[in-house]
Amino acid sequence: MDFSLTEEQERMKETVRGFLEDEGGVELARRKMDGDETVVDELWDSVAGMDYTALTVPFEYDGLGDDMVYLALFLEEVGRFAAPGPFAETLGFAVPLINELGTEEQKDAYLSSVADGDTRLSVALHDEANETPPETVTMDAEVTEDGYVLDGTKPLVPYADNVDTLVVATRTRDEGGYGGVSLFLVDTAEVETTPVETLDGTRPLYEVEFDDLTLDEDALLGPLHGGGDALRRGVDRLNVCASAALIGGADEAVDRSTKHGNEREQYGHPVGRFQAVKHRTADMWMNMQGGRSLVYYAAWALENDDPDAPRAVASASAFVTEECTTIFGDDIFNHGGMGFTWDHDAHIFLKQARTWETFLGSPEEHRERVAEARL
Amino acid sequence: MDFSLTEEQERMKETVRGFLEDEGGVELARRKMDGDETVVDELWDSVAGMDYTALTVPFEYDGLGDDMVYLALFLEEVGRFAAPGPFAETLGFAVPLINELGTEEQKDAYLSSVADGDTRLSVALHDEANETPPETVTMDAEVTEDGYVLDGTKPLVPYADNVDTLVVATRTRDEGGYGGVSLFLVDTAEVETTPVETLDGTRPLYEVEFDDLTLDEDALLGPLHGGGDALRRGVDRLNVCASAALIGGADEAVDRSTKHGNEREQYGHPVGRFQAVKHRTADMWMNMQGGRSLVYYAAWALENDDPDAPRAVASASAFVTEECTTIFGDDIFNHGGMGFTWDHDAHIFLKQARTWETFLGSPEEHRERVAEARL
Amino acid sequence: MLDRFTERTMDLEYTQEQEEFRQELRSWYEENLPDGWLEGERDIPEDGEEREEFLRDWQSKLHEGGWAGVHWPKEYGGRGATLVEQLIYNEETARIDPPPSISVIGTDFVGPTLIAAGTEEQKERFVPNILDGEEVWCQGYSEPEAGSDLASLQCEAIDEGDTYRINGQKIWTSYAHYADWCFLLVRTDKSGPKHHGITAVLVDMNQDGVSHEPIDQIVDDSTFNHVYFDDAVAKKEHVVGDVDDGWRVAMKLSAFERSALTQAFALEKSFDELVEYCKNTERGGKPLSEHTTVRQKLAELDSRIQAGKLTYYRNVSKQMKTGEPGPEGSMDKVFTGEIKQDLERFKTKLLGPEAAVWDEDAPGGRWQTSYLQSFGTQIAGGTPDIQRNIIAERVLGLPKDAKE
Amino acid sequence: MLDRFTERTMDLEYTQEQEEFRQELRSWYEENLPDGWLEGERDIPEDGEEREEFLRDWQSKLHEGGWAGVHWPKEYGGRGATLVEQLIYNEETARIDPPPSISVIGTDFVGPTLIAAGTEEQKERFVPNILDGEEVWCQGYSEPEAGSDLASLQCEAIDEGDTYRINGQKIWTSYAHYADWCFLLVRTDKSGPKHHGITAVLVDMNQDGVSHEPIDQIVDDSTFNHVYFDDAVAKKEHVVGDVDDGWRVAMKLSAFERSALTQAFALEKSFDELVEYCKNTERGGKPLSEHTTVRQKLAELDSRIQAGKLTYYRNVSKQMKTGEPGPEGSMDKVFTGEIKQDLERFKTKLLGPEAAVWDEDAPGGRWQTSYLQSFGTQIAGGTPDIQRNIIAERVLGLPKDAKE
Repeated sequence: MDFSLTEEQERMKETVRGFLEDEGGVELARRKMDGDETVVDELWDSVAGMDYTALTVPFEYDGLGDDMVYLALFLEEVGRFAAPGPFAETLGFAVPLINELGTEEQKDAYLSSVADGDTRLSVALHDEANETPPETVTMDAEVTEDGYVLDGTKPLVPYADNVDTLVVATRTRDEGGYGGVSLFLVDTAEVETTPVETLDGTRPLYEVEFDDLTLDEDALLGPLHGGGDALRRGVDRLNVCASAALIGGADEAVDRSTKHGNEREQYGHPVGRFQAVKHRTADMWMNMQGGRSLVYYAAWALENDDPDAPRAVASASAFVTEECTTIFGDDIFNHGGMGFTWDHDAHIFLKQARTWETFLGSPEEHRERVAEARL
Repeated sequence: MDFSLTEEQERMKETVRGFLEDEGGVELARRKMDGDETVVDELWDSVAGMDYTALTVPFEYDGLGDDMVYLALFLEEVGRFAAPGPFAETLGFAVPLINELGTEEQKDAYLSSVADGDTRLSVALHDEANETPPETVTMDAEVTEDGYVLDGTKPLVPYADNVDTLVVATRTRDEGGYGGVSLFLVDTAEVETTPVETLDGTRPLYEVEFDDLTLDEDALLGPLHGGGDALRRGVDRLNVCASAALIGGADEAVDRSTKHGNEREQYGHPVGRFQAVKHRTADMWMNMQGGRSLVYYAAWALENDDPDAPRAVASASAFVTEECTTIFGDDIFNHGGMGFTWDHDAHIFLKQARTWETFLGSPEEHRERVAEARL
Repeated sequence: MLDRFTERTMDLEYTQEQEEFRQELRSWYEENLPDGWLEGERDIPEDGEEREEFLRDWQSKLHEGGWAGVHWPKEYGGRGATLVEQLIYNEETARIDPPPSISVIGTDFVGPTLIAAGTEEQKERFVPNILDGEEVWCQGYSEPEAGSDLASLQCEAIDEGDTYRINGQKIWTSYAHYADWCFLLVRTDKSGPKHHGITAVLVDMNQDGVSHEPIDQIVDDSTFNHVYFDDAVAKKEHVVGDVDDGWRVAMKLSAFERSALTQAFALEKSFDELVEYCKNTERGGKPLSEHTTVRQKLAELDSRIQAGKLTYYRNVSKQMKTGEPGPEGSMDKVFTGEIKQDLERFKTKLLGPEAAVWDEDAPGGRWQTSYLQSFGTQIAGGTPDIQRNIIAERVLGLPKDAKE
Repeated sequence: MLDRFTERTMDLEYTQEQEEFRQELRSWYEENLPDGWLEGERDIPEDGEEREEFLRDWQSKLHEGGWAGVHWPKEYGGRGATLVEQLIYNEETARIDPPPSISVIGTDFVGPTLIAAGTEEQKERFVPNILDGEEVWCQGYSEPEAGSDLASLQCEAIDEGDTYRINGQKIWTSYAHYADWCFLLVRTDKSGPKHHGITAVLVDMNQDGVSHEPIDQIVDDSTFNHVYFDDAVAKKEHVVGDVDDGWRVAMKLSAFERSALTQAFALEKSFDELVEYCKNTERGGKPLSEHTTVRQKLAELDSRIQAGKLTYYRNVSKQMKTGEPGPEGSMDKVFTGEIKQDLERFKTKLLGPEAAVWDEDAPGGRWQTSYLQSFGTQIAGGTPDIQRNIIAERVLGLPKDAKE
């Protein structure tokens, strides 16, 4: 039993942190928020230069073969700065999915290229913006003699303009839950994308239109009608990636509140002397640590195909998205009026947490999954 | 629109408060907790001497004809000291019920006598200790030629040994909810009572056994099978009475925490200087005030047969029982180790709040009623 | 013992007169609101100048209708409304949610302060121009190094005979970009204790020595400003109260601020909107209003909102009788502020994945904005921490925070 | 870059050796617990002397089985268990919930302190009698006027050559009614700063000058005591550490206290019991486990309990590697303490009206007691307020509270 990080893992976190600080830190996120369309490409290339795009790619495709825990640790550091880019979508969602379901041709086509930093992917999951997975998946894919025809609109596709390929979830059989789902690999060049205004300006969303798009046999990822199980695991991985990133941001929020508590004076004292501020910051820290433990465990359970994994993911998602929304809000309160300004960083993270809190299922829905497992 | 207390109401509260302090204040509750069986009688007689037993009895039965708001104000003061006695059961539940449903003979028999302090009543509601009203009412009353036969056990009857008569809820027709309920007036001399060990030692509960008890026609209170609506209102009144008493206790808890915060020194400061204590006490006060407003409004709505009354009662009950449980717990925390001792008063109130929190329906059940009304 | 019956007991019905007041206001709004407003087309121009013109026009309409200074004495052009009428005014206004009043600092804070503490000349010169929006006001209190802690303020006024020369910086100044005048706190004496030596003075915003810069907020909007005073000039005759005694004047003004309003009516409106949404939105095959988790949370919010509103009623009723607000008034800002945040957060959560979208035209765009705004509402005018200190110290009598 | 693969990565499986340790302990408990204990008949005598005898017998059984000092070095009669073995020991023990150890103060606090800071003579004299329950210990820290604030303590020791004469009063002393010895903090010097002049000394409880009185708690039980010293005598050779330096020794002992245990395993046990109850109890026509409100709350509690437990794992794992506990350890008491209270409150709520009943034999009697006890657990050894201060100051580096 060893639930601590290895020295190498600690060192990797420090390296990534230092690297991202050198790249601009949270300014990277601000550039994206301000509409700078180049920052995602630039950052991705730099990350590829450090080999981190190869993290989850298996050895045989020139990758580093790292596990979900390692990825979570990496994403903590990405999340510390809200650094923009489809890291979770590519490395956490698409790569393990293609590795699990893909044909040799598909693996050859995508995995090495991701490792080299040449290919990025994202996921087109939602059809119903008002429902959560798996009920979000309603788009038909018609099976024809020549292959498949996709027709419809995916309203909430992250980074569609910044990636080469989308994993598209469709429903080819009318079964409930994750049953009857088929997955496709679709080049973004073949679809029409329209940006959506988002609360979290660091993670762009697009409406993606599939206009009677005909796909070859080889666009199908995994079995026809049978991609659901893998999709569920993929969504679980994406959830853990999102939570890991939020925990990184929360760690930084604790630091920010602590620094402010020591430096800002009011009524002749550093404000961190007032127990309201002290105790709020202590609570932020405790919930961040508790959430971090849940994330590490969920990542470990996913990696080890532990039967407890779905519960562990749901538990981490509910706790982390909810507590982090509170943590970032408390960071605002700790900073008083300054915390409410655009120039202060707290809101960047708050908006991110608020978005993730319901993007792949609400805390209530996650808790229902936990109850299902326990009862 | 005037939602403040009249000068006379303020004066009554002060009088009752001073009177109960003279009688021993919270020592009255402690005597009861310590097994002193005389305190309920003594206190009731003193209260009768002040005419307060006549509060809700109509003028024509030698009463003062006061309304639910006035009773709530009186019970706030009773609750301030957790003073023992079936005040809520007699004045808040039984008197209005008999006044509403009773025959002239029943009114003559009970109301003046209550006003004079000679008769006390309570309510035998629960058959299922694990369910909440109206599902608690399951005991049959058999209709025979000679009257009615009651057979069964009521496990949670408050003050059964301290009162003369019980209002007994039975189900004479198999209808849902409050349908098919018949109420009876039963002298406690005719039943067997066994005390139950209770969390709240100030409010005794008894198991009451009805052993093929045959009752005359004139024991029936209200229409056969049709006592449910009135019972619902009665339970609502009892809920408001309980909440009013808890608010009185909460008001006192705020005072107690404030006094301690000013007097107790730790680390060279009165502990009330530490914001954790200050802010917790401020929260206690705010929630007490908010709960008080809900109680006054619910009492007003009941008195005026306002269609909003059921929602108002459920809302007050959920908020007050839950928040007061927290308030009394916070009073313990504010007092540190001393707060956890038997000699400190906080636990008396905590146990009372914890008992009421689920005695007539849990906060969740009350909230469902609120939702029903709003949606 | 029967004297109690000579007084009316608690009564939550309104008199016929009060109901008529409510009806009059409602009718006026219906007739005078911009076209389409009541149907939800709340188009206020975004562009700065157009926006200012729109808001000034609305203010002047309010004034013409007699609704600009409901709580002002009649002799100053107000309606002299009773507290209950003010309550009705606030309730109806929250329900209608009309365009904001550009003159709110003047009507709610500066005007009443001048009427109470200004010289006759000041009253004559300034008060008549407030209600009709002729002159818009802002108030210059907070400074970068003096947020909640006003006693630390540094913005300096140098005595130059009949005038002061003013240098310094203010922050969080609402309406500074529209304002003609500023109710400014300056330091006139540095030698004494920090509360001493502060002076309240009225400063012309339309002079070279005054500039301002918007502060971008997390809602991507700026209603606050930095204001810079660079050798700005104020007349000594525009000092309010005594020189060096501005602290007391400011505290008085802040008392107006605190007792002025409740958010409870706005909460009710927001809650009603939520109820409608839940009835009309399906998730997982049934309306949200049939989800137990939603029902429980709605009920909890309803109780808290009502607790806030009814406590406000108690406070206003007490003030009607005694002339002084009761202690209950102190809790309104923090109590309703926290409900507001909780309610708005819950609303955005109900949007599901679509909560990611932040477009004013999107279903949840306005809700997301309200959620973010709820932080600002809580912080502006005293954070929840400060409010709890005020309650603990002033209402309950707990000791003050330790000082060095 | 590939050196990472030379280290094992995070691993939540136990080694075969560790599993054997767990199995050994389990079997020992099964064989040695009082008859019927595992089936739920947890009859510990209520009467004082019988109870003491029962507990001393159990302690001696524990000792014979080799389970009295799992974490003690082998040379002192302990098992020299690794941290992971201690974790397993704690987990299994929480699951079994055996009779309490009467020697817990000795085994968990005093023994390790003497081993670390005692003289050779003290070690020889006292350490061997701890594990077998031969001598029971208590610790005399808090005083009526010095609760959390130990520096204010007044219990006085007067120098009389080879001995001290001790006068004063201690409060919240667990096990004083059984104890043979007390690890006592006394004031030996009043002249210096308050942290100076405190001395730690071992005092014989079986002497005329020492008396005790139980403190009734809100659970209607008394595990704490007042202890009075009235010209009690202690030998100077029984001073632990240096004279006047007891503050440092006490802080060391309090570090043992904090890193010693987690409540997380007990929470898991309590949670499992709740799950069983919910599956087997109907309300409103269906099991509680099918009520959405119950399911949501169970899931929330489960996440929090797991967060607490996993954080404890992280802390222990770090300590295994570095020899020092990580900062995560500081949160255990307050984090799990608050879950405990919330969990137990929820459990009593689920009892419905029957929650009114408080009989050990009634369905909810034990739950009500646990709920009340949860206040004591949080307060004893440092209130949540104190714990948050410790985290804020020592872990995060926020400034200390303002001092006069």
